[in-house]
Amino acid sequence: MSTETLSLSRAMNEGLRKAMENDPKVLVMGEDVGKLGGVFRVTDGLQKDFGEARVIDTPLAESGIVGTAIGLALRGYRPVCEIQFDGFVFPAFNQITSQLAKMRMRSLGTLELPVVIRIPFGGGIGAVEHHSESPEAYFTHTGGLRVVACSNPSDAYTMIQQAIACPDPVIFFEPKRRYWDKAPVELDLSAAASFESAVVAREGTDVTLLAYGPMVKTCLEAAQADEERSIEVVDIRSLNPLDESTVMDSVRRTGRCVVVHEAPVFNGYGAELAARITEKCFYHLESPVLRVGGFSTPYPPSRLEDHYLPDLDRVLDAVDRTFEW
Amino acid sequence: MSTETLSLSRAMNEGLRKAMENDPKVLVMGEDVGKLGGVFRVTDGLQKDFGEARVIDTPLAESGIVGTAIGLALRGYRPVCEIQFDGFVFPAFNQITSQLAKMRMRSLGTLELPVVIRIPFGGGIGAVEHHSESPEAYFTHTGGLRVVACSNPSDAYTMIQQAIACPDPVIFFEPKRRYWDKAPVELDLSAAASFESAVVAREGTDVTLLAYGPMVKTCLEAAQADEERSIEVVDIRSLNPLDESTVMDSVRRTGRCVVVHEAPVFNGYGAELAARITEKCFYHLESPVLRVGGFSTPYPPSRLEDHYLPDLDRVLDAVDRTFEW
Amino acid sequence: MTIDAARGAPPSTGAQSPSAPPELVQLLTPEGERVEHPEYDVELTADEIKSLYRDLVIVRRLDQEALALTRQGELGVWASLLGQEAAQIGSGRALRPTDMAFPSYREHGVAWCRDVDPVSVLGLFRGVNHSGWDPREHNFHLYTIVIGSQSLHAAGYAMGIQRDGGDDAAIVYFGDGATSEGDVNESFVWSAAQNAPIVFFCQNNQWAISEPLERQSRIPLYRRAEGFGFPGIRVDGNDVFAVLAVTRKALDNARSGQGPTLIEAFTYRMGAHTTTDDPTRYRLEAELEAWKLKDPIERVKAYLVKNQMADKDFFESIDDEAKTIGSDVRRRCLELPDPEATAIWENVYATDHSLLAGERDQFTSYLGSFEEVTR
Amino acid sequence: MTIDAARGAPPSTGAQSPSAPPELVQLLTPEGERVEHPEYDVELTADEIKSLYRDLVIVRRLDQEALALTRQGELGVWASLLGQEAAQIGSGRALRPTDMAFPSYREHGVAWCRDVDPVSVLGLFRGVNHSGWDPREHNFHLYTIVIGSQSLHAAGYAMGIQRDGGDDAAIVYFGDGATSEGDVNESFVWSAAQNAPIVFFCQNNQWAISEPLERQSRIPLYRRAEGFGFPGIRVDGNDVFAVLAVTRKALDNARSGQGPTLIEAFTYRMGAHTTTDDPTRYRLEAELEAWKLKDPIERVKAYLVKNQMADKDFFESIDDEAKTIGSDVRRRCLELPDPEATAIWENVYATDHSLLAGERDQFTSYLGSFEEVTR
Ligand SMILES: Cc1ncc(C[n+]2csc(CCOP(=O)(O)OP(=O)(O)O)c2C)c(N)n1
Ligand SMILES: Cc1ncc(C[n+]2csc(CCOP(=O)(O)OP(=O)(O)O)c2C)c(N)n1
Ligand SMILES: [Mg+2]
Ligand SMILES: [Mg+2]
Repeated sequence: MSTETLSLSRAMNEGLRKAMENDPKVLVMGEDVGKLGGVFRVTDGLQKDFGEARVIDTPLAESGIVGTAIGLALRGYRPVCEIQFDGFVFPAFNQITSQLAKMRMRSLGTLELPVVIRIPFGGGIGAVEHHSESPEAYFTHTGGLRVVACSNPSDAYTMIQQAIACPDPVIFFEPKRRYWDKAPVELDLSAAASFESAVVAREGTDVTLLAYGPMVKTCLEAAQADEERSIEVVDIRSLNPLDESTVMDSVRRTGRCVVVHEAPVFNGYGAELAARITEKCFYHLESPVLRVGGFSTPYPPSRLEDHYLPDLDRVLDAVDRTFEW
Repeated sequence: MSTETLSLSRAMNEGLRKAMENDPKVLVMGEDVGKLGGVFRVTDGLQKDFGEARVIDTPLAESGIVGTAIGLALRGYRPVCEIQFDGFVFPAFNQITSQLAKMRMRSLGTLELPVVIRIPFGGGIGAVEHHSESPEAYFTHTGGLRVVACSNPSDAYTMIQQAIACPDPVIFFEPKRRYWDKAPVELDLSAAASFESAVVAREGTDVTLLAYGPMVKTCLEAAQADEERSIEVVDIRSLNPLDESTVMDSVRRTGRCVVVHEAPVFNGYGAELAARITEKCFYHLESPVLRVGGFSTPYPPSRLEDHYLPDLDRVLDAVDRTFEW
Repeated sequence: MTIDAARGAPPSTGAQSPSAPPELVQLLTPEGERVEHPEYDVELTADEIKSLYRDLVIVRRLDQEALALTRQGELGVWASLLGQEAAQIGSGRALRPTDMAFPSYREHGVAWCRDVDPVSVLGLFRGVNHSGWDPREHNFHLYTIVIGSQSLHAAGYAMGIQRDGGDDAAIVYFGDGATSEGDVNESFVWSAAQNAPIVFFCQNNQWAISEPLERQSRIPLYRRAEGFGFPGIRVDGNDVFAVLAVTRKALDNARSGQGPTLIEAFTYRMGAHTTTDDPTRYRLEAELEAWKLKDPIERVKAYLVKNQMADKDFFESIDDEAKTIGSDVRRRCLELPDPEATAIWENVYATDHSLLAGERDQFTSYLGSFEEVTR
Repeated sequence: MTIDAARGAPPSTGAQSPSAPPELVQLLTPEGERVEHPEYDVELTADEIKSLYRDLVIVRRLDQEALALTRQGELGVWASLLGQEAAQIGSGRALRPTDMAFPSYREHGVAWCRDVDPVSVLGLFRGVNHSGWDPREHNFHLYTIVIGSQSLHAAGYAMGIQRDGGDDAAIVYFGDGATSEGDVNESFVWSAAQNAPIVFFCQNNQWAISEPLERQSRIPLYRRAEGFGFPGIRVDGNDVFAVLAVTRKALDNARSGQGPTLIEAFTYRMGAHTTTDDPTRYRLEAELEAWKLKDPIERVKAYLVKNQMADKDFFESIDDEAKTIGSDVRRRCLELPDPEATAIWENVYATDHSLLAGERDQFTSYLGSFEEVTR
């Protein structure tokens, strides 16, 4: 076992590098992923080491990125596409929903589509519009896709490799504002949990916080800050499929639950969690599952994002409310 | 007051015609909407009567349909776009989510985007793939859009006119398999309920069925067929914004609720209804809000759609279960 | 409201008509005369020509069988290839087995050339599956209904060929209407920038459902390619010789590192768009009559007769064979089993998926509850 | 894994280089010599030239001010127009007030021509709003960051002009990279088919962030238009006279019912893509040096001097004015107030929206709860 302290973006980079070393069919493609190494430097140095045929600076056309990745997969490759920012995945939406997600099923299982679509997502970095979106619910509602989000360097390193090894298409969300967070990373994957599993990131007994991606850290901080209650934090990690047993176990133990994400609450992923948990844990719940998230508006100008994004106070306010029912 | 018996598709046609007569800025655009009158004949005869400048057979390019409609709206027009089938709205997804939905807000309210996007949606007509989708949740999760669905000829006639008159962009879902259903239509709009309101389509006391579009009829039939229980059916009509008071009133009265839609259950619109109702009516609920819908898979080949789509039996099975808690 | 005439009323005042005059590559006239072309030619033995003739007759027959099955309620819908046989057989026969073809939804003739069992083509239209063949086995991809999407798959596949080495090529089929979609144009961008070994095969059948070509373009479609920096060529799509020659050349260019070519096969959709369409609402009988004279099969027959390459017996035997194949396909179509309900959850993911497993189990026990009642 | 060299290693073996040789319309050489062009010319008085010079200097100064503000943390990010002043001023000054312009995110020079207060251009970059001007008041649309989207808005707007009559025109700005997006190509399709009064103004500044033009196209971009059936033309984008002449002509053609034109303004992005970019990672200093010699401002200055149209005093007064405007903008930028939290829910819908009202009220009382504690 060997560990190394890495930033999340560096851990992504090491994970990609490992995957490329292990399998010559793995390709990296996207806008500016080559010499520049991507706008977040996640692909830094890969083109230099693996060449232009495997690390492809693509035309500026997202539908094309996903569409040609599908074609490459049909020819036996394992493309890892980078969508430069969350807000730019929408031109590729048709290729993702109608083609990538459905092709295996449409082919009666004869075709395999091991395509990973990496999306740096979420706000909190003071960016201009379209650079802070949280579009995960569009994908979790789309059968045929696996949807995961990493929250820390260790998972970034591990989960990207698991996603690339997966024979199904994976939408891989990266918590943009955590790219610079550092933590020790275990470089040996052999003991790693499956990327389909949720993990209890912090144990507690009074209330469960459910989160993924950037909000896991926020929830951990909230749990830490709360001196009165014992707060459990579950890192969902895999949004589809959902690791129901880990989630339900926790809620059944605590009897209270708050779901936290940056995406708008209305019809967001939290709605599914709340509905499912209520159905599965009806008699265990002391209060309804509450949701803390972005508002049902377009993402605001960055000077307002501190209001828009859930923070420690808003999370704890919701925790308070679960005790007031 | 004058009523006329019309099919749903004919009622749509009459509603469009009225809107075009009342306002010379109203345009109809889409693939095959001209001479052919649309594949469902919803625009039948409009080009003949209003000319090619107002009823536009567009290039085969959905992003272009919505993108140019935005431009036409910026020049003072009120375009009504037809997307030929639900499965073909995805190429326009970027224009809808990042441009149409956000432009008013981005312009600090100086720009108005009175664009209606009509989408015949849902299955049950034995069609080939991509012709039976229920993509509403993608739009209800997108702030800036109004999302409505009509379920009967009368609402089709009324709601399309209200949608066209609305200064905001409206995603207008039409229940494809109900196009041929006939009913009396009140032609005078003056007494019509706002298209933002839900309506109690059938009164009952034991359990509330919530539905919209094609599933309203299914729920009414289920309610009718159940001789043991008194089932209330609420036609949601407006998915965003949701008429919470009508919905919550009903559930508080009955204490039980089943949500029915054709779309996949996972992160579907029913998730939002279930989560919201549970939060607002926690102590009124005798059992969790149950959801009946499509499965979390791509839409199956049509020979399997009777299994995939909620029907009377599956709705009543869920009703049964709400009494077993 | 009127449109200022001087500004050009949309969409009628295109600078140049997109469909006329059809300056195109032709090697066989509608009357069955062989003509020379300075750049394109093809040497064909009598057997080869007869084989092409056989293909043309069989795929037309299969098409008629499918139409009949649809009328009888055995298929939900059918997209007829009537009139486009030469475009499909000519291009399909130009392919090598290891080349990869990406069809839209009307390429039943190409499917035939790729040895796809005609019955498996019917599955989609009968509603028993979304596709009935293994695309890898035939190097013939799934039908793609969402217009234009497959063009990018083909471009990506061709990029894969480049990375593998060797001299395969990819070909992608789409219609005149499809040229308006962003995806088709992006596939031009990608293929040109990557110099990918791909042939874009556009069957310009003059109509996109009810819309004539003028709604999509004001110049001939083959010229679109120039703007992206690769050659475009218009071929008589009803002339199987010319289509074969032009496609072969384009494929060879792709193989030898010269990148993409756009072929516009100028043809005509003789039938309705699909069996649910009513073309009398939007087009004139006269147009149809004019195109009947350019029939892709008649001209080969005339050529064979004129050159005494085939006699009445031959033509009859082909008709008989087509009939036999047709009846066989009809019989096997009726035997196509409806899928089991549990097929809904199959093949969606390669590996186990807890959500789907849960749904499937719940539904199975729900179905079981009826049996209990019945018992 | 290697790529078979014979098949053309992507993406280097384009048939023709997309950036060279730049055969383009030029009316003023980098040295400030006036040259003739058989098709394009422009008559300008000394005052007009001085006015153009003033524009160029001011917008460069404003750009520098914005860069400084960004370095000081007053703006979150800035997309510099350095090097592209002539392309923007030349085209912006060719517009009539009633023409409508659709910018991308770098057209601060065009904004200047449309009388948009430079401070309101900063709002987006400072994060206080998504746009600070009323697009209807200036006939200058919002900045559009999602590459290419605005091209369809412009096409639709131009279709609206057709329906209204009159002789307005629309112009849309996008970059070289943007030409790969489906939307831009669809806007070509639409505008051609509808014969819409529109000018596509592509500032080819040679780079899309780190990607050189070769990643997008293997032939010069202006030629893309041919494929769609309308004229494309390349102009020296650093020559304000030529840009003005070419844009004016294209707009006039649009006005008179001749439909769209694509103008490729051949220029260079002298700075980083934005202030968060580091161009040393991907491009060579030498390229920058070469383009410095083609500076768009120096050549006008040289011309004015050579022709004794302006003296030292004039140049100093312009510099002073630019400085004054710059400081004023800086001062007012710092004064831009942060929006109220409730602005999150404002202007999302035109009329009341129960969901948003509920969220706003809940949030307001949540914020209020802190005040209670503080009191
Ligand atoms: C993205 C998308 N939009 C709309 C449709 C509906 N549709 C099916 S076929 C067709 C016309 C296609 O015309 P063309 O490309 O010329 O092909 P053809 O049918 O003539 O072979 C349309 C609009 C679709 N299948 N996909
Ligand atoms: C749809 C989309 N994809 C990606 C981006 C990220 N991005 C911003 S600018 C840019 C490059 C644009 O290049 P070009 O069109 O040449 O314009 P320039 O910046 O050079 O003016 C990219 C990839 C975006 N804004 N929108
Ligand atoms: Mg066609
Ligand atoms: Mg550029």
